[in-house]
Amino acid sequence: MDEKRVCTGRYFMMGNVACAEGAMAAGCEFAAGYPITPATEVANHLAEKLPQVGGAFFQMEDEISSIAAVIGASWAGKKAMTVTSGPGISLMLENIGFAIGVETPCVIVNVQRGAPSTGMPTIGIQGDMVQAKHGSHGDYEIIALCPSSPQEMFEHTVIAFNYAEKYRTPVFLLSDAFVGHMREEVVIPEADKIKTIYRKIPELGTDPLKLKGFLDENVAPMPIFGKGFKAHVTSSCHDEYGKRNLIDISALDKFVRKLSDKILKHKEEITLVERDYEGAEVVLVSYGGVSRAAAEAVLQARKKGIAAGTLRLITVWPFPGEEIEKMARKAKHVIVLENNLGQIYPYIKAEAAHFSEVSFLPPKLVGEIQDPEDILKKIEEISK
Amino acid sequence: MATLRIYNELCKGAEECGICLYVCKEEVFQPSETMNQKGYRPPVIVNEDQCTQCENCMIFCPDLAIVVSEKKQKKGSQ
Amino acid sequence: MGRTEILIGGVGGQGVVLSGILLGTAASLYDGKQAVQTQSYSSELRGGSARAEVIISEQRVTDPEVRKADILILMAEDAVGRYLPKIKPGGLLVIDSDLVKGVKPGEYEILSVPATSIADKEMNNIVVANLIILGALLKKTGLLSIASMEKAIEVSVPQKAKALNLKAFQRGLELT
Amino acid sequence: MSELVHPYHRFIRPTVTHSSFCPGCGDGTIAQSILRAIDGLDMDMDDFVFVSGIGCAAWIPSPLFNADVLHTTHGRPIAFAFGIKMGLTEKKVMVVSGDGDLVAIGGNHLIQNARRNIEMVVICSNNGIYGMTGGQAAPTTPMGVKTTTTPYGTFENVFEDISGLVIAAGASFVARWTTGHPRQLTASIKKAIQKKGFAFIEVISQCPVQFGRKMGVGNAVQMLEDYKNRSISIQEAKKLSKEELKGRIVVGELVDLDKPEMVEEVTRMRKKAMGGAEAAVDTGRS
Repeated sequence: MDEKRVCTGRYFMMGNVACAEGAMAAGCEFAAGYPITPATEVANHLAEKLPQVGGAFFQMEDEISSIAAVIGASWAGKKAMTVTSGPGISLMLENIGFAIGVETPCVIVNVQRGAPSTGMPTIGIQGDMVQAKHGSHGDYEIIALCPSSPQEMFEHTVIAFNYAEKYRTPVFLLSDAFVGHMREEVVIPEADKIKTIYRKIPELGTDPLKLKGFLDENVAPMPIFGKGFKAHVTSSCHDEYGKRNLIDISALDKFVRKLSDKILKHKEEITLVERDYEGAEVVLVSYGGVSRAAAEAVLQARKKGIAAGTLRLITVWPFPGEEIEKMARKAKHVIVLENNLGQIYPYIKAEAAHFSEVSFLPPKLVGEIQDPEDILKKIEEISK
Repeated sequence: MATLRIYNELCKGAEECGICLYVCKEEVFQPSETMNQKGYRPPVIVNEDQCTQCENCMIFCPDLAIVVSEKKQKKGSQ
Repeated sequence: MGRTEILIGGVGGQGVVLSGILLGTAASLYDGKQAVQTQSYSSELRGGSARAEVIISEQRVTDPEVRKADILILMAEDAVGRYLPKIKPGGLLVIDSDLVKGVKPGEYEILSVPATSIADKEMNNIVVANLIILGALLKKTGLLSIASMEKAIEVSVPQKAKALNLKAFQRGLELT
Repeated sequence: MSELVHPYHRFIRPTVTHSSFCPGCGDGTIAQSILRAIDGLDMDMDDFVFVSGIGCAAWIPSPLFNADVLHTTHGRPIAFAFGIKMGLTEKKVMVVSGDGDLVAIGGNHLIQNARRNIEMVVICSNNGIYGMTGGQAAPTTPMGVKTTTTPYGTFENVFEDISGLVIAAGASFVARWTTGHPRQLTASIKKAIQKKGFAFIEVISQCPVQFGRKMGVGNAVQMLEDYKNRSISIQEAKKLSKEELKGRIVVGELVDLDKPEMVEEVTRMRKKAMGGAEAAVDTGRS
């Protein structure tokens, strides 16, 4: 990896800047976006740093063209990303579906803000969690990571690129204004300590007629443009050769299933969680910035002799149902914490409710992560 | 060597399309009753010797269904 | 061991967020401590409300929100109503006494700093009032070492503004 | 006796057995004009990446052309092409789509990329109707015409001069032809491919099924005859008044100029960035 890309050192760095540094370290070559609070610092920093290593950030005419350009650049063989917030994601959704349909590696950073609609731009909420999974039309699986600190904004961005390249899929980094604008110590390791993955491409010279570039659960090598693969890339229903088929239902079935199965088959290696619930009767399940309040509450509860623990979802999508079940089998009570009115709660409840009591503790004010004191009260109440 | 070739299976019919008949000044083509597999009736070449190899039929054909042999020599003194 | 929660409230353009960054940078990079700084501001770049939060701790900061401020810095009258309820009983309230007039005595100690007028008269630039306040705060509390803060100013402030900011900070140290 | 072989069949994707256009559709003529231009420049399909949107004309390169082809979402092909060109600067990127795709839903991408003057060729098949979805009114449908979505006649002003819009936006090459001018069209496509800049070609093209028949203009042949009668070269048109030009189709190369091109400008910017940039903003680096 190019040393120039990795800004090795110890910093007091903003989450959004750390995200941009993560993209640099991961090998990002192309970024496109449209200005939006609270995501702009990522774009600003990429605009400065990418050209220094031969890349560039492009300010497009809107978010629709931003994601389109990113997908185009990815098919041109570049590691590519876009960054925006909720309103921008809403505009991007059709083309995100396109990226899934033609299996395009790319990273989409969503620094979530007060929503719905134009909402409150500088306040971070976890309001777009389900949008990431279900926003574009049709059945599909997506990968989404939820950083809780500037350090993780760096690390998760690297992981997001690696997942995108490995599984040939768009990967979401679901941050929010709170974590994106948070400053904290960020340690960027030396270049050779950062693992980067690049997509597989077919062997040069492969007969285009024999090239199976799509719909493989084990991830088909990507017939990127400019290499003589004569790739026909259409998000309309197609077969493993890329050939369009708009007639046979069985072709559609294969199209839908293979795209999803490509992610689901690798769910175990994709899933990242933090488990700290050994022997716990009450387990707090959370993700992103909220998980830090959960960790504090559990610390306090344990001091009071309560067997409490945490399960933190680092990848919220694909939904780690097995992890929830494993946890719920051991716990008596599960408390779900999110900085929203309960978006992932139904998914968690569906997996956990067979084995334990499940409840949701909403934030006092949406936009402010739960006060550890309030969480502690809830834990005490439940464990009485 | 032939001057003209019609790919009958590519053709979408002298009646439905008919552009070749329209652009040929020498009336080289004529509608025909013979159907191709798609149900279209490609034209037939009736006056091949009248062909000036102007290539209009080939160039206009939306279905790449006509080919005209390359001009070897200009016909007459034109 | 101790966890110090600092909340800074003011209006956009007063360097509220920069103050938070300076405290966090000094603590985290130069004072051997851990720090988290967060912020929020309204959409207008100048004159809207601005808030910065800093938590300084000997250990890793888990909960990153200021719940009850050990130190509340108010730089504008507008911020009083919004943030005064957030101060911890027995906490330290630092005010820019030129701009904040409506604070009544309460369950807190008040450190009153005429920062804006000093900045205006002595530095000819009211923009560095925040540095004067930080100087006064550090002198009063010993929260962070002066050397750490000076280094933080060195790395965080644009080259051409460094001297002025350092001067303002040092002027603050002479107060109280 | 050896049989004649069509010189452009070698450019067609081997898995494609026939074009997907209706009989007499002008899109096929445009397709051949593109292939003839590529052949005429002695270029290879591997020198190109084709991008199309949604609509009948989008099927010109996809799947017809045996090349790298990205068949994108409705209205967005130019935006996708932007990313491809920035990633593969040495390749020729050509967008082929219809008026509904490029001008109606995707109008802003057309305007903004013409302004950027990014090197790419955009070929717009303008048939004045939404053909694929069954003959709905387009911004290019003449006023008063009955379509499936305007059963009482269209009540919107028609978009008369797409090329004029692209010129105003800043493209460095703009031409307009009809499908009755395949030779001229090919010559302009050749120029467009070689142009350092945004090259836009509007082709007035017949949709005999959804436009001609329903509007009483007639079949493909009658539409071509109509184009022939109404076409006037830009040189001739300059001599006429606006009134006199009413209903005429002004054809020819409307603009061909040299101005800064975006890919080159980006390369210049990178050089500047690599030559010693100032310290990064707000990293708080120690």
